[in-house]
Amino acid sequence: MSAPAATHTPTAVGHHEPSKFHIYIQIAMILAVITGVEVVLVYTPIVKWLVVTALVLLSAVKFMFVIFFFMHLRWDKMFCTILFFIGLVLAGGTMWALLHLFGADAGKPLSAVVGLLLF
Amino acid sequence: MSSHAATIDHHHDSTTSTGIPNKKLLWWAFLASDCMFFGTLISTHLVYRLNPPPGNAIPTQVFNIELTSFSTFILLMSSLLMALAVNAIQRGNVRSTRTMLLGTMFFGCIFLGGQVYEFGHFVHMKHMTLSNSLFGSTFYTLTGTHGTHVAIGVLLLGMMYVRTFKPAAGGGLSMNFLHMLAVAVAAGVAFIVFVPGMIEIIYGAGIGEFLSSHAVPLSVGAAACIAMAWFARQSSTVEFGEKNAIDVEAVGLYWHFVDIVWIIIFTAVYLLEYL
Amino acid sequence: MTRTRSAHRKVLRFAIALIAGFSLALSSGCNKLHQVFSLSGPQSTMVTEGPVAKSQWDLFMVTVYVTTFIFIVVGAVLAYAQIKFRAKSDADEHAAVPAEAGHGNPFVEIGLIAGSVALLVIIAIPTLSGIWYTHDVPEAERGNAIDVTATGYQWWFKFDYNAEMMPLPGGGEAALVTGNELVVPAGTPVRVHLRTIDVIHSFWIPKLAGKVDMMPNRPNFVWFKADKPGYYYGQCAEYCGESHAIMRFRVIALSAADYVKWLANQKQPARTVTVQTAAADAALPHVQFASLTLNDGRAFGGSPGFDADPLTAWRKIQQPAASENASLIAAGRKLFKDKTCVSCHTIRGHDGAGIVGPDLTHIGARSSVAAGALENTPERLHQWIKDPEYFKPGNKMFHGFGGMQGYMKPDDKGGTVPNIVLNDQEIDALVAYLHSLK
Amino acid sequence: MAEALAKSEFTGTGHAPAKSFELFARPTAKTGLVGWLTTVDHKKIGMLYGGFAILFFLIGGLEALLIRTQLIVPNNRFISAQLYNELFTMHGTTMIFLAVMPLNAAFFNLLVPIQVGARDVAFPRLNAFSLWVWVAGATLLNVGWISHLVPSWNFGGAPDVGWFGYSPLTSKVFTPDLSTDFWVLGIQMLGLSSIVASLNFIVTIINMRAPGLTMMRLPVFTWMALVTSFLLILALPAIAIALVEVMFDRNFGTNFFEVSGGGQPILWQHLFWVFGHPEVYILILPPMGYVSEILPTFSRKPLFGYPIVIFSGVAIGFIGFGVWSHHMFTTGLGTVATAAFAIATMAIAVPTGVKIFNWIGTLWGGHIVTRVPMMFALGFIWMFMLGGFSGIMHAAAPADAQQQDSYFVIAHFHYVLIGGATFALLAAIHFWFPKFFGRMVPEFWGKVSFWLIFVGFNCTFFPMHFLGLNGMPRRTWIYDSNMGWNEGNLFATIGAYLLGLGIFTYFAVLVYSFFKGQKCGNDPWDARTLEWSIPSPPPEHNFAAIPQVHARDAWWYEKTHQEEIAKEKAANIKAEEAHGGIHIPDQSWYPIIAGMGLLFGTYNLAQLKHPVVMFGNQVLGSHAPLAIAGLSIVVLACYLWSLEGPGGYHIHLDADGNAKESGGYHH
Ligand code: HEA
Ligand code: HEA
Ligand code: HEC
Ligand code: CUA
Ligand SMILES: [Cu+2]
Repeated sequence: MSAPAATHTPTAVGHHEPSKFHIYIQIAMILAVITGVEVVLVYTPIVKWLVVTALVLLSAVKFMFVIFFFMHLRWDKMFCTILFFIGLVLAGGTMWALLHLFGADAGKPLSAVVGLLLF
Repeated sequence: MSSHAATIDHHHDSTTSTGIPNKKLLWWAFLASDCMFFGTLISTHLVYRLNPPPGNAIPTQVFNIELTSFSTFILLMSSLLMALAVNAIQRGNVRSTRTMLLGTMFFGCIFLGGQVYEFGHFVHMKHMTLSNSLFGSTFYTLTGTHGTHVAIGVLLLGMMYVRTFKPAAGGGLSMNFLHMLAVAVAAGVAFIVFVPGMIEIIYGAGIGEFLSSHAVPLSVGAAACIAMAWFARQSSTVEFGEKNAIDVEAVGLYWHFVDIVWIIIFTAVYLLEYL
Repeated sequence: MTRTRSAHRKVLRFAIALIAGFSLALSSGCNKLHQVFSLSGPQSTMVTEGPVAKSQWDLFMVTVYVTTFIFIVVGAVLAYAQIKFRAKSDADEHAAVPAEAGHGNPFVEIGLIAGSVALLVIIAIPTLSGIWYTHDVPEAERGNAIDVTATGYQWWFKFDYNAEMMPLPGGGEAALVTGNELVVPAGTPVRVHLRTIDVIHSFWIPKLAGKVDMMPNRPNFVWFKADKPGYYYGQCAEYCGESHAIMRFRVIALSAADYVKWLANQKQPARTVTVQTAAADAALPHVQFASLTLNDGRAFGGSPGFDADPLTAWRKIQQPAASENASLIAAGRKLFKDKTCVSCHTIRGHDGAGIVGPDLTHIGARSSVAAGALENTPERLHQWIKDPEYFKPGNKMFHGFGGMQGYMKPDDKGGTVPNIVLNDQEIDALVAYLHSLK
Repeated sequence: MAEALAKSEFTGTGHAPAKSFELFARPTAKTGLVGWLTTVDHKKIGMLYGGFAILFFLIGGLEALLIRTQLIVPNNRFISAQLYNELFTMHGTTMIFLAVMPLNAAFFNLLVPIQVGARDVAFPRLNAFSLWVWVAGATLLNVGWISHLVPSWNFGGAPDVGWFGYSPLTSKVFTPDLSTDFWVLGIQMLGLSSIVASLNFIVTIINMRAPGLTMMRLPVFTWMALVTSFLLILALPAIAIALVEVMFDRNFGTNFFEVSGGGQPILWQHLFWVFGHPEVYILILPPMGYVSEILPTFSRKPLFGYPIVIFSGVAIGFIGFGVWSHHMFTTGLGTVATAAFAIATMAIAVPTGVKIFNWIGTLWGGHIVTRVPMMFALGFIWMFMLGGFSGIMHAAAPADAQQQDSYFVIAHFHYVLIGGATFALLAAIHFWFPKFFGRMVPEFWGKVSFWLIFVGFNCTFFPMHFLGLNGMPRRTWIYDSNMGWNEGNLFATIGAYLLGLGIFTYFAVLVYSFFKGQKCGNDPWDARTLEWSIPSPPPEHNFAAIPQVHARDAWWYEKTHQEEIAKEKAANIKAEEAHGGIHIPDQSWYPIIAGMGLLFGTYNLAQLKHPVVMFGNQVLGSHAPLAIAGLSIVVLACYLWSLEGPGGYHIHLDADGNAKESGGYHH
């Protein structure tokens, strides 16, 4: 589909990036496979916490592949990574805190505890 | 810069203090901010999933995991095409860039069409609306916001695509506008009518019935596609080139981000429900 | 430049004179300067009357000591630097600039950080223990705590005595209900479960305990204990709409024996006054309601006599009035039904099972009406019934609530028209009736 | 072929001549109405922000004076309950979103590009867009006031839900009228404006620094602008989403905060304060920046502990994200959460204290010249310290149960917001006034206003601590005479009048100086940073030569190394001239068109479900078509904007450094 360098006239200065075509294709395949595994995993009869952990890890792996390869963080200045992770970490931390705050049932008197799911 | 005028280093811009191009920095900062947007939305959704009010909709009875898995796959592949578009333009290949942009848009439209179908299905078949349960409220708002992001992405890609035809000689505003309109109409028809229709056909609706009941929008869409092809005839030299790689890359960052948000949503909102 | 500095002195002198003049004017003008910081109002958090409020005040004082200490030290250094390093001459003002100072002084910085942390720890420790102490009744006393549920309405409070179940006329039972005045035994921990039926309110009795919010869809509670019998002011402390400022309530703490007596009386259905009972009651001690002579007579609050000793006033009000006009009371009772007051108010044993407004079964024995806004004298009650909108803008008795129509009802043109119309005689009858409900 | 050609045309400068690709001709007027409306010059944008902000500061102050007048005596009937609630809501909203934030934005615009040695911000048109979106939001928020005068505008008056709009009071059930919808969308617009502006400043500060200007040489103010911008882009999304949820609840029947549908109002509180607490540092960090500029200048000494001051600013910003629930100590969070947030809150005192100590360190051993900006800056340290202490008292959660929603809180935050933020802003206005208007403000009257403000402020707010401890709840429209609050309130109100007089004096003197002030040169204060190296008022291109930075106090360094600098400057001018001269971006209509489209769209969106009535006749069943029309204008404007391109032209300097515009094309 691509092989772009070849379409150029020889006069064009050839200081191009090396094509990442194959890397991208491979990563896309990995992503597709992981997605498949995720869907299957949900239906496999394994202990719940293990599945949850696996799902969280797998989606994290997909996440990292996309940002570091498709979004070139790997090849960019470190600062871009830091910048993005500031947002990511704060968002993650806020989410974590919110889920815990709502999980806590301390608002109720100790004599009448109604168990709520703690995330 | 002058002696190597034709060499463009895509990871370094010597006119800025850090070497990161301004646009790239802007987008990364925005994406950091967007993390908080989605963080808040996902928090809202999960908080109410974990503390559901009585009478809440039951997600697994509503969801259609096959369709969603397929959409997820499509979105991932659109990300691939986007990455290839950037790859192409960084190597000065405008034609391939166009193909990849169109492909990305097309996959984006399939995803959106899937969502249009999904929402319609949930509302009419599963009777879960935005307002009749808290789950509906948080679910539609979260995935709807994501869908809006995808739609904006399609729009940006469309603008980028049309821009690659901007003649080097200047002018061409009205052409550009008409071209853009054709792209927008084609995309609109694809995701509002065509893709949902196809999904219904896959689930067993009649083709003839679908074609006849949506004849008008489908023919408008077809006309728009033809117009697109017509506009895309290469007639003169264009201004767009390797120097615009940063523009494509910027839209690409946004597109990939939308993809990774979906990766999270897919796990947190859909898959975990099935446990 | 030197000119500027002398101008500066002039300004300084001017400012000092100004402050002095200002305070002089204030002190001589109203001769109340000593009261400017009089801090023992009925809602003062400084005059604590229970262990929860006391622990909170003690913690507050810890923060005051620590920050005052810091203020004195830091302030002294700052003031010293400001005075000592003033530019003293023209040349000084244009002194050469020293080279970049670099990284400050790491020892000083670290020392100050360590010092700050140490001082914060002094505050943090009692804070932590306070959080757990104020959270719930201490383990040891939990057994004899009483449980009450307080529910916030725009703009009044309902109290349910969860342990005091009363048979309902139609079978079943329900908790004893009162409105706007919470009576509790002194020396006994009280746990108040906080609910709301509309927006967020907050339950605050400054002298007994800090506030806890009444959150929709969130069961909160607060506990307090009154050290001794007394009359305490409470206040809604979360903005809850138009009349938030006058969403108040009262807590009356009684000795154990008094409390039992009060409870027994509350459980009685509404008192019925007939000519016979009125004659029979003549032998009992009676109250004479205080009369008000405030400016326009329509201000808020109580009379000076009431304010001076509210608990005694409250005790008095438990007794029937000196002269009771049985026929007027009967007329009032009829009006209460005819004018549809019953659709919103309950008078247990008489007519009415409305739950949209406060329970009025023993309204005559309450010291305040309209959620603590007015003292419960005939004049005040009259004024309230006559023009509730004046005292509580937006209130639901006037505007209607929960499908019940109040003084106004909607017309078909999108506006409102009067629904309940009362003349002064009718109101007098209603007042007589309501005040007979001891 | 096409791509090869496109490529070979690329020269690396990005100024390839191309015929314009635009609908409206690009405006070129530099002055007059069109000049201001289409400007992309960061200085003009800054002035517009500043002008609007001061106007709203006076309006917010007027609202405060009405509040204080109502409270002057017990049982006062001067103002109705409804109006009072509107007043404090609008006072809080106005002061925070329409006065202090845009004043800070004004200084970001005026100073940041110059302090980093740049010609403009990174995205000049985006910058103009932020401004006009802000104007849209401000208009939307205040439109309700008019409905008191024009009853046929059925807006139900100004918003009356309190500045943090706790649900479920914002539900259609409890505030059915439109005022709340305007509040929701108004705040949303202001947030959008701030996010866009902040992204711009982040890029500007990180990427547009002059050669030699490392991050560790950046002026502290610019550093604080950077931290603040980060706080904005990271905090605003939380409230943006929460506002969307409220809007959906009100218009589309969702149940996010609808109690009957299972919604939990406490979630709004969390989301609001996830934004709201960082917000208070958004308000105070730039003021800390001004003070860090002013103190060294008037102590004639570099800032003490520069890296530590920077680092503590970053730390404050970061910790600030983890303390939001200290506004919710009374909502029944539970013991553990309460304890965690109490401790985290106390932790903030440490970096804040570090700043204070370093400011004192800067004074120490200096030559303190108490000009007016310095007096305000010193006032800031004193007053902010007091406000911080009452903050620490709040952080002690059980004690806060007695203070929350009482006048003690009012006292706390006015000490940090007025004694802190406003004092520093007044210092900054006075300090940079000569730079941007070329005239001095008379010292004497400046000092008079300082003392009036200082005394008035303390008279107003110091008694409020005691009112709060004496049980006076905030948002109290009326109070009884027997509560022991009479004298405190009387005193506070008199103080407020005095404060108002001081504020009036302050701005009156500014107006006078604008016309009649003594003319000044580049550097009237003998200051330290780059903005003082250029003429007052600065020319459009800011610098004749892009400066080369060698030290933290770049301008102090230049003043002592004039020869070296002159040589570099000549070289830089030459290099730039070789590139075609100084590039100035073109003005544009699209930012303001997009902004006004947004105003039109959101104005109608707020009334979505209501019929459109004109001259007594119903013309449309709902406002939806108008809302869509407005949003279409926005989309169209953005489209044309992107086609138009940044454009720009070159100017060349003659021997005296005066600009001549290039005879060439605008492109
Ligand atoms: C500019 C704005 C600003 C700033 C800077 C602050 C700073 C702080 N604030 Fe404040 N705050 C507000 C604006 C601000 N606040 C507003 C607007 C509200 C009310 C919102 C509403 O309800 O409407 C509020 C409310 C508020 C509350 C909630 C009160 C309640 O509703 O019950 C709390 C509780 O913890 C709090 C705490 C603090 C603390 C600990 C700091 C700290 O950052 C202060 C740190 C500073 C110092 C401590 C002084 C200097 C330090 C030293 C000299 C070092 C040594 C000191 C020690 C070791 C103690 N604030
Ligand atoms: C930066 C923020 C800021 C600033 C500067 C101020 C400034 C002032 N505030 Fe503010 N205030 C808040 C933020 C701020 N406030 C917030 C967030 C709230 C909470 C709101 C809520 O509860 O929802 C609040 C609440 C609040 C209350 C509590 C209301 C209540 O709870 O019932 C009070 C009461 O005294 C008050 C008083 C004042 C006063 C006297 C000033 C003075 O400093 C004002 C000084 C300025 C002037 C006096 C203007 C002078 C100008 C003229 C005289 C000319 C006028 C001319 C024209 C308009 C053309 N404020
Ligand atoms: C629409 C319902 C409604 C109707 C009808 C109504 N009330 Fe009320 N009433 C209320 C509400 C609600 C309150 C509490 C008002 C407040 O404090 O904000 C109240 C308060 C009162 C109080 C004060 C109670 C207390 O504990 O402080 C009295 C007395 C009273 N009403 C008497 C009457 C009389 C007499 C009538 C008939 C003429 C009447 N009400 C009709 C709703 C109603
Ligand atoms: Cu209830 Cu305020
Ligand atoms: Cu805070």
